[in-house]
Amino acid sequence: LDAAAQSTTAGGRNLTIAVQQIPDNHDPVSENTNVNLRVMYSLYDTLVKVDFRNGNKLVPGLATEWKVIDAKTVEFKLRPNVVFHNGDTFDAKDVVATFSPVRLGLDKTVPVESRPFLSGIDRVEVVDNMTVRFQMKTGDAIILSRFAYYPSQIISATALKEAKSYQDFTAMDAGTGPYSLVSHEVGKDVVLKKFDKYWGNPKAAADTVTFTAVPELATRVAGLLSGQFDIITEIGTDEVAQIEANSATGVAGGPVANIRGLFYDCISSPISDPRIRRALNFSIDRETLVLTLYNGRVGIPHDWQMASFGDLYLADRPAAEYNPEKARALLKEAGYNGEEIVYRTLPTYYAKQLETAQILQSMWKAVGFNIKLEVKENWDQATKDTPDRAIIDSSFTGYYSDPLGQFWRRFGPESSYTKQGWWTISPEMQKLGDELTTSTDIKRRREVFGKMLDEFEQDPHGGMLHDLAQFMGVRKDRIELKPLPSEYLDLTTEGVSFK
Amino acid sequence: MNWLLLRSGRAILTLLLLLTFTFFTLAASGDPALQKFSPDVDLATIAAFREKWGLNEPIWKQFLIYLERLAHFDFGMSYRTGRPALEVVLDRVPVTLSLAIPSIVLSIVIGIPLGFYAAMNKGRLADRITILVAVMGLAIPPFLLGIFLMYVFSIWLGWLPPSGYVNWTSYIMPVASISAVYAAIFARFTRSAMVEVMSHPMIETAKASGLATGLVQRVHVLPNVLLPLVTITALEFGNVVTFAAVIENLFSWPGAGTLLIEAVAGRDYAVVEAVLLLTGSTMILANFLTDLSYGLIDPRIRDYRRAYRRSPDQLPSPEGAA
Amino acid sequence: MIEANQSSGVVPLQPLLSIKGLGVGFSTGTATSTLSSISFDLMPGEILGIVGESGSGKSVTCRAITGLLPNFARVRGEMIFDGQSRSLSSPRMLAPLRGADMAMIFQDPMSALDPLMTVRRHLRLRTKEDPAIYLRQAGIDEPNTLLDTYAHQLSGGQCQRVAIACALSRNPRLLIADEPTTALDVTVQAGILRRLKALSAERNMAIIFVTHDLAVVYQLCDRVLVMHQGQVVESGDVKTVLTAPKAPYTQDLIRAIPRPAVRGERLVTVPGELGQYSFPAPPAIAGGHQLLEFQAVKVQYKRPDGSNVDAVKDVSLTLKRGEILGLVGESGSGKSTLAKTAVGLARPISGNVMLDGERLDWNAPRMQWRRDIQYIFQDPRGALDPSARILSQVRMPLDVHRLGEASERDARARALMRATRLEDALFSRKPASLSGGQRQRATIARALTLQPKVLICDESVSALDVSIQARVLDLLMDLREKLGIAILFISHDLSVIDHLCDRVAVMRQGELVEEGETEALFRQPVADYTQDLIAAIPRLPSFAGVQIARIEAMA
Amino acid sequence: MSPSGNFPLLIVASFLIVAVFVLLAIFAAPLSPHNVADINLLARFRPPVFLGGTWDYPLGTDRLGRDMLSLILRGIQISLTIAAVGTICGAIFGTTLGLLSGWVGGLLDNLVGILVDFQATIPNLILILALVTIMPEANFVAFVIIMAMYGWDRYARLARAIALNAKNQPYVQAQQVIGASAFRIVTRSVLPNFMAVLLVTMSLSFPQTILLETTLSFLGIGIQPPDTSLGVLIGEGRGQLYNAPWVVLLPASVILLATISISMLGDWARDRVGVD
Ligand SMILES: Nc1ncnc2c1ncn2[C@@H]1O[C@H](COP(=O)(O)OP(=O)(O)OP(=O)(O)O)[C@@H](O)[C@H]1O
Ligand SMILES: Nc1ncnc2c1ncn2[C@@H]1O[C@H](COP(=O)(O)OP(=O)(O)OP(=O)(O)O)[C@@H](O)[C@H]1O
Ligand SMILES: [Mg+2]
Ligand SMILES: [Mg+2]
Repeated sequence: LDAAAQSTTAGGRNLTIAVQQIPDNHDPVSENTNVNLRVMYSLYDTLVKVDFRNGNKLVPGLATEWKVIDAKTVEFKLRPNVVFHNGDTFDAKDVVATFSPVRLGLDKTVPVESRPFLSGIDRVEVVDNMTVRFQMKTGDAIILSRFAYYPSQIISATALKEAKSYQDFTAMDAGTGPYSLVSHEVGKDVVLKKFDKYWGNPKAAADTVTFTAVPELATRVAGLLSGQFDIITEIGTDEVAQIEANSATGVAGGPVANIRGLFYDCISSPISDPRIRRALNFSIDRETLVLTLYNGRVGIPHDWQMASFGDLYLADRPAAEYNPEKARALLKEAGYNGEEIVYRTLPTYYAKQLETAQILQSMWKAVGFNIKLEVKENWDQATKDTPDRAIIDSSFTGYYSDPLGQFWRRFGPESSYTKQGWWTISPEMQKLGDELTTSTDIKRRREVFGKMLDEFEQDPHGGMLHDLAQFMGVRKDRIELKPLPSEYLDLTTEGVSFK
Repeated sequence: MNWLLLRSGRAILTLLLLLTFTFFTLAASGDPALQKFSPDVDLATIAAFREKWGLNEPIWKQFLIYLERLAHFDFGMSYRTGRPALEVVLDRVPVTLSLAIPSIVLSIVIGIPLGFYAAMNKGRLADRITILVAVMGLAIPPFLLGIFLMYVFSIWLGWLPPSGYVNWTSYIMPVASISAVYAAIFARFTRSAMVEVMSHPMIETAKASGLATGLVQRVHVLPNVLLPLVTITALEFGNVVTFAAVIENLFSWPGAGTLLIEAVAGRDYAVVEAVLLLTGSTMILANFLTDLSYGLIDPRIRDYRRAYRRSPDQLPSPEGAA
Repeated sequence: MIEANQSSGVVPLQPLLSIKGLGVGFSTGTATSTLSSISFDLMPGEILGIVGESGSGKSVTCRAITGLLPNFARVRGEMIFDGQSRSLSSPRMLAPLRGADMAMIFQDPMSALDPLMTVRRHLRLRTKEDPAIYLRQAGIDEPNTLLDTYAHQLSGGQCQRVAIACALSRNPRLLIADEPTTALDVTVQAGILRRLKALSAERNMAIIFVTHDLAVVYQLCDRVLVMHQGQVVESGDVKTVLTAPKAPYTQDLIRAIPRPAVRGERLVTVPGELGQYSFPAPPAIAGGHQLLEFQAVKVQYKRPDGSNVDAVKDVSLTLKRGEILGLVGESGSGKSTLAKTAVGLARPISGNVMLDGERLDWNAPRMQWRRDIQYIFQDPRGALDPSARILSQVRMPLDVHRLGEASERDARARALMRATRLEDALFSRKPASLSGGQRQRATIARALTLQPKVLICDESVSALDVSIQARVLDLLMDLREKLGIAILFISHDLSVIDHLCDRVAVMRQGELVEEGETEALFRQPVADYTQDLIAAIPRLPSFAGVQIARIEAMA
Repeated sequence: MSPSGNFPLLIVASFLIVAVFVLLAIFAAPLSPHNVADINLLARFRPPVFLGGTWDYPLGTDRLGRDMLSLILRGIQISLTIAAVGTICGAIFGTTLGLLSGWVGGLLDNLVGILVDFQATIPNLILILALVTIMPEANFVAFVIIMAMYGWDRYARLARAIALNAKNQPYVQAQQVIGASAFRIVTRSVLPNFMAVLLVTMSLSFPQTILLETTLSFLGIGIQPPDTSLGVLIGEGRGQLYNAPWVVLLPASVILLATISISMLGDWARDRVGVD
């Protein structure tokens, strides 16, 4: 008999989710990690909601309607009768609090991890109690998305005011989401319960949800198979067979809006010659990589874009090319003669990171590169600027359904890598980027984005590998899970149904 | 008492060395701000973080500030959670102890009799087989043993919960995984110490008086073996905390071991230092108590200390009174 | 053999123990067998003495009977105990006999006690009765002061008596005592012998008593077994054996008994033993020069209850160049302690020890002192490193002081070991596989390698049979003559003292009670205690003396 | 009376196993059918021959299609070398310091005491960070240093205890009276008596060193890919117990065999250096 399973799911609809780690706090702007995104979705709402199941359409959330006045201004009509978990009623003051200077990263002593995302906001104007208007500093092509995606989750003004310090606030339950926070023990678990006064639909699917930290994958799998957990996150493709072999368990999930890639140090490094970098990109056999490590369950993006870009998705662009001959030719042209190129990686930050690195190393070796793999303990060590710094691992989350939330965020002037001198942005590129940022003309933007990608291909500052996917193990005998194509975890009746 | 002063002084010096070494090592090998945030965070955010935690000061100054606070029993704050470091650590310690203590006890309860049995059959097949069995525990890396156990008892038989604390049965697998290693260590040390003591002429004397074997073992062998075993126990107890980390991690017990690893990875200075202060003091205290216990067990040491007014750590052979 | 005991005639008594064809070989040794076909019988209540050369297999015999040989020993033979036959080759069969049937006292008493256990507990383990009874039986007159002490706080003789008490407390039918009185002064020894005899008669307890002292054999035993090189060379009624020894070895033995008649003379003259190596020219013997001087030395120990005992109370003693000074006295009177102050192993709380006019300050020791004074420990088993071979241990002082070439050192060590009658086959053994006397000789040889100015012998010939003892004593006298060594000779064996020493000092309870020329002291003892001592010397009857004269005449 | 036979079967077997491993370690390169770094993505998770695999990869392949046989040979080479060198260095260093501090006492003893307590308390993790910071190239030497640092405190503490005890032993006093220098007494008399403990401790720390090496590799500061070690292999393979058990079971059984054999030999040798 399954004692473990009984004790955790006895009575009521309780969900136990084994995650590799739980967040340190719940404040969206303080903690930008996939572990937090997973919990955040149940605790908070945004003014505009993204209908991930429907081509990322923007639909009303805490705002019932909105008006884009111009590229710099947008106005929201707020939803009445929304209650926060702390009992407060939602209105304009909460929106102001959400986008107050401290949360935008303007207070020098409060580190805000989401800082660049909302740095375009100039001011929030309260039109009336139920209407707010945002004024941006410059024209913003994706002005509405700013209020639909991370980190625009609305928080309670009272909570912020009552908190002794901002630190204090980060541990509070200040949202309006379908679940409220019961407890949070750092390093151990987060417990949520159904919020009965939730304004929206669909409602919470479970009475309680426990996110429990189970760092070891083998343990998560064992817990799932033995019935201790209902859902486990971050499984690899190697575990799929084992999970599917059990009739009670199955696998769910797929790509999330993220691309796994590389950064190249383009200035005074062994690969400062763009031809060498192009050769690096041409040498990667992405098909085989994906087949080997993911059983082909993840896709290969068509350049630096994701289908969710919608209007901006240039579907006709080819997938990144694997062409060893071309790579060899380029190398020859560049006069590369076996100089050592350092590739720094971390062992387990990304899924299958070491494996990927070793495979890449062997692929590069095949066309004549001399790659030295250096496994580092942390990013600080990996990104340290030494003369031999050349290649490091990275990933490219699409924070908005737009190149601005992904490609230009990482390679544009606001990117920390740009600021730390990994490359310089050419004037042409800069010009194109400015236009992409401010223009609201979709056709023009498509054109500009295409040119940018072309330009980038000639002088790549990074390499693209494959879509990132997230797979979860599920007790199919108890629940059905319909995950979002995002790092958010949907625990409403739309995402989870009990059997 | 003179030696008590000396010992305390030594303890403080040791802890200070520990703190200093750790602090500078952590600082030199990674920036806390860069550990806290993902690698592509905005530089201003990092600056704010530095500002908030006083990380802009030169490192030696940060350390002096830390020490000054420590002198007022302020263990500093955890960068990661913003909570007082001591509180963070104390939250986790009971978990580790709840694993470590039963593990040590179990390994003593298993290891010592095994070693005893092996020594009684010294050189025979029974001896070799016993040691072989005991050493198996040491030969399989504990995390692998843990995974095996999970396969059998969680996945296959479905008897035991693999993760965290559910009920008392949750202890079985983690404690078994840790104990396997320590039981082997205890078994081998017990065997060695026993063999040594068994060759002492007093054993013959006892046999010659016709004392029953069991009695001889209880009254002569055990006390004489106790001394080396106490030494080893204290030694291993210090180790078990760090060792437990692997098992804590595997079975998702959020204890001090995992906290330490997380805190080191996050360069959460105050937490790392608080853990080390705690484990360090425990270790030093354990050593100190062991040294004291030598005097209780062995009258020669008592006399020696009396005669030379030496500190109680003038300890005797761990291999018994040869 | 048996007829002697059938004198009562009526009921043909059955022997309590009979040993048939006992043989022992050690698989590690190269020699074929250590013991070969030993057979003897023992009646209930009978006391059997075993005498014999050191290393002849006395201890091995005792151990074989009790089943306590190391398990690599190969034992043959059969034993009938109380009518039941048992094979000696399976020690497991013998184990049940230990305790109430037989108990054994081992040769090296100082190592035989559990260091972590008080005397009281040692006895408590063995008997429910008052431990003090047995301590008294073993010759400790004030048992209560010792009950709570630990082995390391006892003197050699005290340890030995505790070991005797341990064995007696089991009330065995057969007591096997392997040289149990070597560390005891004669008065105490006499008391114990008397009590043993009484116990044997009272309880019909048979005793096997191994000793080197023929006088003791005479006083205590009914029958005697003489062993030589692993064999019984002679056995029979004590009187017969002592008066009409048949075996040449027995004759040797009797001839070698030290006695006043031959004071200062060589007991055996085997020339050439020392000639194998050359000593440096002996320093001129400036007669009367004071070499070692104890000046009002006082040493204190802590009692278990915390009080202090004065082990040595303001003792002053002088040792002149070329002199042999005997130090005798009650067991526990502080002889060893006094001697240890000369080498820094005991530190006086007041008083000085002077060597050649220089004060010995052991807080700042000088290498020269180490060379000049050699101390032979009372407990040879403890004084030898259990893990090193004895040759290297004997050679060590030469290595330490870097005297001569390596080969020369080796030769000198070998020569000295031979001079103490250690056979070459033993050189490469570790101490545990030597007999008690062999270990003792190794410590003597080690002390002699350096040719010290002062030699302190703490009970150093106690484990030797008279024939070997005689050779060692001769060796000491040679050294004194050739090199002018001064010897402080601590012993309980007054006949040895009488034979060897120029002067004698007597200690009791930490104090020096009397001191004087040997001749004078033995003939006209002043102090009461000295008188008691001399009176208690076990003596061979005059017929034995006649015998000695006769044997010598023959030689 | 069982003959404690000088070479019982189990001891002979242990000896042979260790000998075989030593030979494999020495001749790892020529015996390897493939280069350890050779990745063959088309041949991932091939089973060993005895599980239906082919002779191309006698012991199968891992998740990157690398040849398990070659990996294990290399692993034996690296792990055994590191463990052996590390254990021996640690034993020498720890024993020397321990004996010194026990014998000399006083200030030195206190200084060593501080170091020992420091070493015993400081997590390996931090030591390693320190070393890696000083020697950014986490090379073999740094690795061996780490292994030697690991566990020296144990030897030190045991050796110190032995040295202290020895001072009260009559046979040591006897040598002092002769005038033997502390060095001589310690090396000739105390050390041999420490041998028993030393042997047991060394044969204990051998597997623990291998274990540590595994842990380090996890943190990315151990043996670096594409090189490998037994610990790395087990660590990498631990999740594959279900699909490709040989990936973890093969290296694990190598460690198991080596550890058991060494422990057996350790105990046997320990009994041989005994007194009788
Ligand atoms: N370490 C010690 N602690 C306490 N008392 C001791 C210690 N060593 C010796 N004594 C006591 O000091 C006294 C003298 O001991 P010492 O060994 O000098 O006697 P001894 O004359 O050599 O006797 P024996 O002839 O029996 O060897 C004894 O009463 C003994 O119990
Ligand atoms: N464990 C052993 N291994 C090898 N040889 C041994 C062992 N024990 C004793 N012997 C040898 O056996 C012989 C007899 O030893 P035993 O101890 O019986 O002599 P002993 O007659 O008691 O002499 P002593 O009077 O010197 O005590 C000696 O030559 C000794 O070296
Ligand atoms: Mg003997
Ligand atoms: Mg004495």
